[in-house]
Amino acid sequence: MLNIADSAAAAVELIHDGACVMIGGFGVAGQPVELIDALIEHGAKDLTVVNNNAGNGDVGLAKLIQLGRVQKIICSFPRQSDSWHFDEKYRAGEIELEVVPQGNLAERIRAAGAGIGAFFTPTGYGTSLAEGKEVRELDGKHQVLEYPIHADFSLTKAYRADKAGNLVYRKTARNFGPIMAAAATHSIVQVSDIVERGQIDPEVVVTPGIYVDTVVQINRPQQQDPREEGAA
Amino acid sequence: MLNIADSAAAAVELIHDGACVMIGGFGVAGQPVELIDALIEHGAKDLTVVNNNAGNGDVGLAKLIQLGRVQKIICSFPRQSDSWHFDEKYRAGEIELEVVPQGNLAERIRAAGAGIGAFFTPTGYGTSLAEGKEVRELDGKHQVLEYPIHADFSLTKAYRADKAGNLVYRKTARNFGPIMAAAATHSIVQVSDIVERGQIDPEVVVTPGIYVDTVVQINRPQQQDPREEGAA
Amino acid sequence: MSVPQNSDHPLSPEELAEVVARDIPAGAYVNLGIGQPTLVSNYLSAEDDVTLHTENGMLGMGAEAHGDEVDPDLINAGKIPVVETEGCSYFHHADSFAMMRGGHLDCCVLGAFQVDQQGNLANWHTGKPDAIPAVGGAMDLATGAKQTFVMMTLKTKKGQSKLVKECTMPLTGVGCVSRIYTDLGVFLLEDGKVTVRETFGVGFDELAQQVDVELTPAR
Amino acid sequence: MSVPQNSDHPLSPEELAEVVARDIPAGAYVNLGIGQPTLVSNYLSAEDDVTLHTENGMLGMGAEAHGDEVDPDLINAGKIPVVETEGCSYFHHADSFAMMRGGHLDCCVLGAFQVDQQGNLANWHTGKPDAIPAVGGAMDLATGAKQTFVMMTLKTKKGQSKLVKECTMPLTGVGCVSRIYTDLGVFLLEDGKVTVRETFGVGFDELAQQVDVELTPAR
Repeated sequence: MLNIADSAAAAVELIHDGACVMIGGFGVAGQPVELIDALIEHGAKDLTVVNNNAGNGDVGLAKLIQLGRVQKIICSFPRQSDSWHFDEKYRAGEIELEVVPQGNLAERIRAAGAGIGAFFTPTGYGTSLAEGKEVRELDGKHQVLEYPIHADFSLTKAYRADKAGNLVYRKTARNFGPIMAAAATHSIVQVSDIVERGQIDPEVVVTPGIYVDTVVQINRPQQQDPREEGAA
Repeated sequence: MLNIADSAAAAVELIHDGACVMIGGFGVAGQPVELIDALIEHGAKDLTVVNNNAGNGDVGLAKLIQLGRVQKIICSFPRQSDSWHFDEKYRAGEIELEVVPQGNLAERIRAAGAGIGAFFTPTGYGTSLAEGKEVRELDGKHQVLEYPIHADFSLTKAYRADKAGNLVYRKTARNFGPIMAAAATHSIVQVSDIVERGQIDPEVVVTPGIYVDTVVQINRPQQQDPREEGAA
Repeated sequence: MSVPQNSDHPLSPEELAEVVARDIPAGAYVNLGIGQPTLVSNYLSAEDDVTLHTENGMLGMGAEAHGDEVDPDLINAGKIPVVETEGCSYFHHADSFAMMRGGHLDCCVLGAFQVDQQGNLANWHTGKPDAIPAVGGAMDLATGAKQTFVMMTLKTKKGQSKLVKECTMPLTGVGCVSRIYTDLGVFLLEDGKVTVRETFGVGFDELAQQVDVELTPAR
Repeated sequence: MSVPQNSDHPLSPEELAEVVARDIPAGAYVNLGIGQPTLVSNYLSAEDDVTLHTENGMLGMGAEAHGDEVDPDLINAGKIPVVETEGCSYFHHADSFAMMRGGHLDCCVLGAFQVDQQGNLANWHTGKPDAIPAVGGAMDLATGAKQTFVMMTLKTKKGQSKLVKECTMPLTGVGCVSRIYTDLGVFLLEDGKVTVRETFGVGFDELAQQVDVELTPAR
């Protein structure tokens, strides 16, 4: 049953030390800024974080890394002009890194939510990221066996939820939200708006409520200007 | 570029003998009745058909089977109270049958559209439908390796298309439409309505136009009363 | 023997549906198989906040549609017209079965030909050599949900127990059934052990004599 | 030697983008990589009916957004704000990369550090031992589209050819590149053979001397 939390702090309170936490967003779009801030306040440590990047500047995921709370990061693009906190921890051997091609990252997250035990994908074949992995020729292409990425929690951002937990997103802020909510045992979503059941057209629901455990309404979410973030 | 056909006959004209044709629909919902009728008229033979069922009564897919034009059928539920034409051909050894659990059927179709070479699924493990298939224990479950189902053509039904080929569906008539359109080299879609670009909200597009090759407008599609069709 | 006998007669399908419905936790997401399990929905109240899944692409499925409510585009897995509930949603077949396979449904209630003490289920094929195999979503349902409940008469029309040591009919799923609701009693399966939770119209000892499986009374 | 020299000077990135744009068939679905390839969009006209894909979940991506058009929820893969076009659509990351991996894009234009005559591409990692590896969508883009075009200067700043016999930098994709657009000429790759289609600001013979790969003139 949907838990509607009173605050971002209450929404993240179950996150435990050692948890695997997926964090949505691609650049600033879809970044659950207030939930990440709440996780920073919360104090959980030894986290494994799944995100497309490895933090920017001195806030959000970068701050969590700076504080030494992230033990491992699984992402596609950790190296950005302003990912200095990750850089520092990585070079000091204080954070483990698993780099995954972005499409394989997305498909592995999707597989976790969809109950697929493993799949063959052509992406990455013959590259250093597929070293040691099982390879088969299928449909005339060499393909690499990849495994699902499950998580204990996901922190994502959607535009609107109804009280059944159904979600809709805005534009390219949709990105990892739907697949991360499905891949996590406990999904936590910040939304700008919570409406009654029946207020979202069933034809346009992107994430059905079955995938949503906790929502919290953040009326005016912080959002950086996209230009202030490094490219990737 | 989107081909807007003048008639169902024109929409199916490229279907060649020996083609693999996916046909959408679950029961009457989403059944592309006019496209199937056009395929019957068209005359293509030695077809492999992918559908959830094996035809009902004396029309549509059942008629195509009766006419001896279907060499093989891949489906989840061929045995229905009114699937007598399939029964007859099957017992006479005149049609090949591959029975696939419905979820594996859907996921194999999805895999074809998504460029996945094979995947492990727990469904079917330990049953006669998985005999001879590769098995692995993954995530604490025995899982069976399944391969994508590609098609040359798909015949599906949507509610509305715009001139970029974007589609929206109605209720449970969505069913196999989106994944079949993506899995087929040439997807053919009948819709009730074709609108200008920009007339479908980009947030609610279910099948992006990239998956659609041909659309044809059928203003008042035939639709049986669902009660007249056998259960499955 | 402390197994409660909770009825003086074997339960009718409707009475049994009510027992199943009581066991479904509030807020659960549930798939009810075709046939007897469909009756369970009649005994779920709005306060239970149970959401029904139908594998042809919908969460929040409502009751059977009648008269003007019938919409040929809105049917359930049994191809019966249904109505929407507030908060429902639609999705395509791959997403629908991903939802099931991914373990997101709390519970699935299915009919059965046979269930054995290992929790193996046979409900898709009688095994007759001339029968045309047709599986539909049965195998996906059997293995996908967090819990799979079976709802059936304990015996065939010929009086043979459908709860068996080892299924002789073709399997639908391996070790997937955790609970069996029958007209004569409710059985809990765990690690090859069959525990009787309650009986209907029959005492534990009498029931134990009718089933060729070792039964343990619930404490 | 019948290779046309189609310019009296090496092409600027803008001029080269125009050459690439001319080769994109009308109605095509295209992904333009970050950097130089992005320029190609400036030379696609409405009549070309080319639809741009951005892997962060959009088809029908429009031009860079300015001023009031900027919406933080609408950015491209380079994290630059963009606008919608009529007929665009949004989808999630798994669907977006499925679109790419499934071979639905007609063409993808990418930058490169090195390409070799087998069509192997190196564009994600310089191979420096202390560099932090970061791949993003590069590997998915390299192998997913029906055709992968590379757009680059033929030489590094130090004057070394980036078209090589065998890539020495870490690979992004194997045998994936079919065409290379450079400031000095356009190269077609097939079965390990490199054909020069046209040159810019240099003759075929002179070009052949600058590249340590056997070049064949186009007939």
